[in-house]
Amino acid sequence: MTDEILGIFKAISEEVVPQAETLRDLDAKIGDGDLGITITRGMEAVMAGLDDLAGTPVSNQLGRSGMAFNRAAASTFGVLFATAMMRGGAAVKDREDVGAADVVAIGRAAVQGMMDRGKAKIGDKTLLDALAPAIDAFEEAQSSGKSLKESTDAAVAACEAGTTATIEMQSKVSRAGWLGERSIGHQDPGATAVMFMLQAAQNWVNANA
Amino acid sequence: MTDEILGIFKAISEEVVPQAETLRDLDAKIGDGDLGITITRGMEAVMAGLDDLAGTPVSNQLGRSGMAFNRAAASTFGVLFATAMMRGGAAVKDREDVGAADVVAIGRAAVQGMMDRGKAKIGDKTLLDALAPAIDAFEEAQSSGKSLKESTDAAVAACEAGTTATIEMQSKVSRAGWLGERSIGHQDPGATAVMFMLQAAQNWVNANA
Amino acid sequence: MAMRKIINHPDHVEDETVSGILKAFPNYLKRVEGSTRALVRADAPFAGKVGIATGGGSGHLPLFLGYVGEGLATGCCVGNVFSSPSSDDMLDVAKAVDGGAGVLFLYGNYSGDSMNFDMASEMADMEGIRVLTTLGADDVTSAPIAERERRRGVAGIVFPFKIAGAAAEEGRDLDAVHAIANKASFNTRSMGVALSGTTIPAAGTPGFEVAEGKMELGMGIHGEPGVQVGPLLTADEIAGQMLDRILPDLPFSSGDTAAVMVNSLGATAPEELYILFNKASEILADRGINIHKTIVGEYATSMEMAGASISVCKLDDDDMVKLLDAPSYSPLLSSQLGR
Amino acid sequence: MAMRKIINHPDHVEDETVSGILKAFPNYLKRVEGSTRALVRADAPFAGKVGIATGGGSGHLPLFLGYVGEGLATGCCVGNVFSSPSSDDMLDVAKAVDGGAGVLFLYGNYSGDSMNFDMASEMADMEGIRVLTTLGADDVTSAPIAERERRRGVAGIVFPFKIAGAAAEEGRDLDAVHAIANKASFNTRSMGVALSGTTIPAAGTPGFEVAEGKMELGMGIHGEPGVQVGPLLTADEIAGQMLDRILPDLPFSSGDTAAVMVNSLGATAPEELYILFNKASEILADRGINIHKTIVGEYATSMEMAGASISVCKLDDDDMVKLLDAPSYSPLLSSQLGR
Ligand SMILES: Nc1ncnc2c1ncn2[C@@H]1O[C@H](COP(=O)(O)OP(=O)(O)O)[C@@H](O)[C@H]1O
Ligand SMILES: Nc1ncnc2c1ncn2[C@@H]1O[C@H](COP(=O)(O)OP(=O)(O)O)[C@@H](O)[C@H]1O
Ligand SMILES: [Mg+2]
Ligand SMILES: [Mg+2]
Ligand SMILES: [Mg+2]
Ligand SMILES: [Mg+2]
Repeated sequence: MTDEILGIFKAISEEVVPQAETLRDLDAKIGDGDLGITITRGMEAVMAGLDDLAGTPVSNQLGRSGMAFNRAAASTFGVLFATAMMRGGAAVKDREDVGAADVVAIGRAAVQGMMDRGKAKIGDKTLLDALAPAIDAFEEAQSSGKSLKESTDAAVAACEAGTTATIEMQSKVSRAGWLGERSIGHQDPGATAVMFMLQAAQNWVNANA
Repeated sequence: MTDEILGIFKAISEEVVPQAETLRDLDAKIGDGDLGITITRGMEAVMAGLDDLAGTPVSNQLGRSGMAFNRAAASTFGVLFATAMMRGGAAVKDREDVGAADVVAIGRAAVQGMMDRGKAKIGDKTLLDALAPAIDAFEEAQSSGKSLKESTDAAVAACEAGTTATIEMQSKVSRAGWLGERSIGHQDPGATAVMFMLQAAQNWVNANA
Repeated sequence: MAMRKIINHPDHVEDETVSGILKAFPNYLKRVEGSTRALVRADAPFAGKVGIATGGGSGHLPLFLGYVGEGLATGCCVGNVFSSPSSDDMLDVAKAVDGGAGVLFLYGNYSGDSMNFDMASEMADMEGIRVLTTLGADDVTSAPIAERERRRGVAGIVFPFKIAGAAAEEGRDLDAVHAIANKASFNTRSMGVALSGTTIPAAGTPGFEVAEGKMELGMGIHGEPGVQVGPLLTADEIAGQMLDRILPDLPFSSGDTAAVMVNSLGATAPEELYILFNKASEILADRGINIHKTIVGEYATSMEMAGASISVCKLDDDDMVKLLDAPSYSPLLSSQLGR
Repeated sequence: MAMRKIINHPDHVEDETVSGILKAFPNYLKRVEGSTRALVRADAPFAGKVGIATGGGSGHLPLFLGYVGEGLATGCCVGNVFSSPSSDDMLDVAKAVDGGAGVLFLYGNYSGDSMNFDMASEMADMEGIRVLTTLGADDVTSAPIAERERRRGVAGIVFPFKIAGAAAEEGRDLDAVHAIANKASFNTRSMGVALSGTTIPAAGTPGFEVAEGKMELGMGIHGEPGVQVGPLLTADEIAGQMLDRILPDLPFSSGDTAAVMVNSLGATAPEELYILFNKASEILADRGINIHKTIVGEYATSMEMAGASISVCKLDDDDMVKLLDAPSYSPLLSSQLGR
């Protein structure tokens, strides 16, 4: 996967932007309702930059796409997305060829980067609760010899379970944190956005891998 | 009529204040809708001062009542009412006894005072169009030997006709003047207030004279 | 109480507002003894200087009380919401600001106010205080130019306040202060647009309304009807329509120097005012009018009314420029006016 | 378009606002070259002095851009309405305001802003600019005192702006400016009440609403839910409830000296603010708290939201008093701050 990451971004954008309304509604319940527009503007900016990134190293493709997202739609989600992409990219820095085996390293670096940036822990009702279990599941599937497709399916299933699990959590951080107990009962919008993105990646894997 | 003027003020207040809503509505159409509250606050202030005025000259009773009205409810109507009372009072200054024969002098002075103060002319769609014809009719009735009661009835009839006539006039002054042609079709609130006052005076005359 | 207002009782709004202002800035204002609604600068009167007395209805802050200050008016009387103060209070203020050089009455052209001020002026005269009067009458939509004396005063009165205030501070005599105040008033033209009504506390319900998505061009600051009700236009269109009426009215011509104000009627946010100014300044530049000073903010409001006005004041000469630029201070005004 | 807003296009609000401000006050602000949303004082940087960079979402004027000025912040980056600016713009501002003595980031505690500012701070560090950060986190209702670091910043940030701005102007070093900014921030407690919602232009419909006749105590300036929705109370009751939460929180005790601010969230008129202050000052006097400075007006808004907030800042010592009283100037602020 060298320019494949560009195809994945395109797939994510095409699938997630039409779901912006859902994200808006979720964010309006326990946040400020801007996650729909954030995803739309951010992914459009990523798309607009893809052509220029063709043929460049994956680390650059990831980092530059992340920065483009946040520049167009600075926000909690935006800066976390940018951080994840930069740190994920850094994990495969100077590497010419990046493959399925690197997904775990990229994902772990991305999660750690977002934890460093946002200072949230697993269980605080954030997008981490969607992404971290997905990486774990992918790693486990890979180490038990599953295919990319099977590993991706396992990751998305874990992500979906993690996202659903945020419903019962009480937010400990950021905007939703101010709601205290009233945040319980609502699915976390950021986690949902991550889930939509991974589902889009899964569809891309099914179609292309 | 020495302390009789106090009785007349009381009668006016008792009869006009309950009609405040009508005045409010008329003023809301071509003015700013405060004439109801102006009449209420103004007449209440007049009432509150009456006891202190008992036994003092009519000129003082009129002037002080006018000032009390405007102090409590400063406004176009308030300052015109105050001016009318002060100038009307001045017309019988230093006079111990004031009677029906003085009504015309008081009324003429009041009208002239309001014209000096407000610089409006007859026909400009103001309270002058209610009061001036009333004074004229009273004078004519008196000079043809009619009784106080008959003269009062004639004055009120002229006042009512004058007030109705304001409906078709275009306002030339003050707030309603800014409406231009759109002021046509509405009865002037200030003229209506004067009409209510004279009708109350008429009832007092019928009951007391 | 179905109003979106933070008050205690509709009848106490005016007195509690004045009381709050006096507590907030005790060194700046004082009550005239024996009056609750007549207020003057804490250090007034100023011997040998012209006193400037203003006043009008409450509900327009910073008008009128906020224009009392250094290089501005010397005293003010405060009416009920949207109502004239009484001639008694005006007389009290006139007496308290007279430093022996006479008093200028400077206020907006509304019949209730002007008849009361006229009466106060006659009473002051009887007490040996010379009073001259300048009216703010800047709203171009309220009457044709031929009947300018009928026009109502709106936000543009800021310019006579600044200019006459500076002239009085400088020590000019009453006739000179009156002349320059009249010039500043005459040279100022304004027009407003309302996007919503406003509720007089004592009434409890809006005195007038503007439907959502509509606007009323030329509406007065108490809801006096405007010249045109229609769909809400864009900021650029509104700026264009306003200046199309304002500029020919004086007229303002290419080569003129002017001061421009974009004023919020209350609820309209600063962001929107700057968007209006962004276009207004472009139009003025296109017409060759040189903007010497820009004023953007809340200078004359109608409580929580949504809407804005644009005022333009022609600066005829260096004297007007100097007076407009003179330092002034009131804690109720923006730093924009101060220097 | 069913908004009561004077704009051209929802997507142009921020850029046209900035453009209007730059046109209105060309000698006061400039754009950082190559950026539309990074603005600094026209005469920045100041050699040897600490630069203060701020920023945040649009829709809060005079926050944040209006706090750039003499004796205040040195630069600001401007986000979209209610959204964080990007770390790129923050870095641009940091570079443009650095006079060699380092930069203080001073802004409100919202996760989007703080994560972006943190990222900018790391980038600045890589460019050799030392950056320290102070957060406004004054809203007592947003988290318990034990978790103060989670509290959001609202209008009380005025005090760190004034105090840190004066310290930087005096030439204190970065650690000293940071320390006094932190102290001013820590010593400030605020609480707000909302009487209506507000409409983000790009959204077109209100993000949240408060029914007429109701109020929400403790609501945030973007509509973050408050602690209590109920019928609209009187001004005196509202002042009481706010101070009942604010005063024990620090706590403010008898004998303390404090500065007090009553701030409008946008639509709420000055009259109402002074009515609130009228009661608040009484309560503070009753509790033995000495008010050194009073600030009443629009200092941190949410576009046309109706509502108000009260902030109290404890002034520990003569140094804080001196810094708060130091002269400052921004054309977007009231004269009250200036002296
Ligand atoms: N500290 C944090 N660490 C990780 N994720 C976070 C953190 N704070 C918030 N989030 C995620 O960000 C999402 C909200 O993103 P966004 O709408 O951009 O926030 P905002 O509008 O408040 O800036 C939340 O649903 C949550 O998943
Ligand atoms: N210049 C004038 N001369 C005589 N009467 C006037 C004049 N202007 C207005 N009026 C009368 O005053 C009435 C309005 O009174 P009021 O409600 O007190 O006015 P405002 O609220 O505008 O001060 C009008 O209906 C009219 O009869
Ligand atoms: Mg959000
Ligand atoms: Mg009226
Ligand atoms: Mg009136
Ligand atoms: Mg947001």
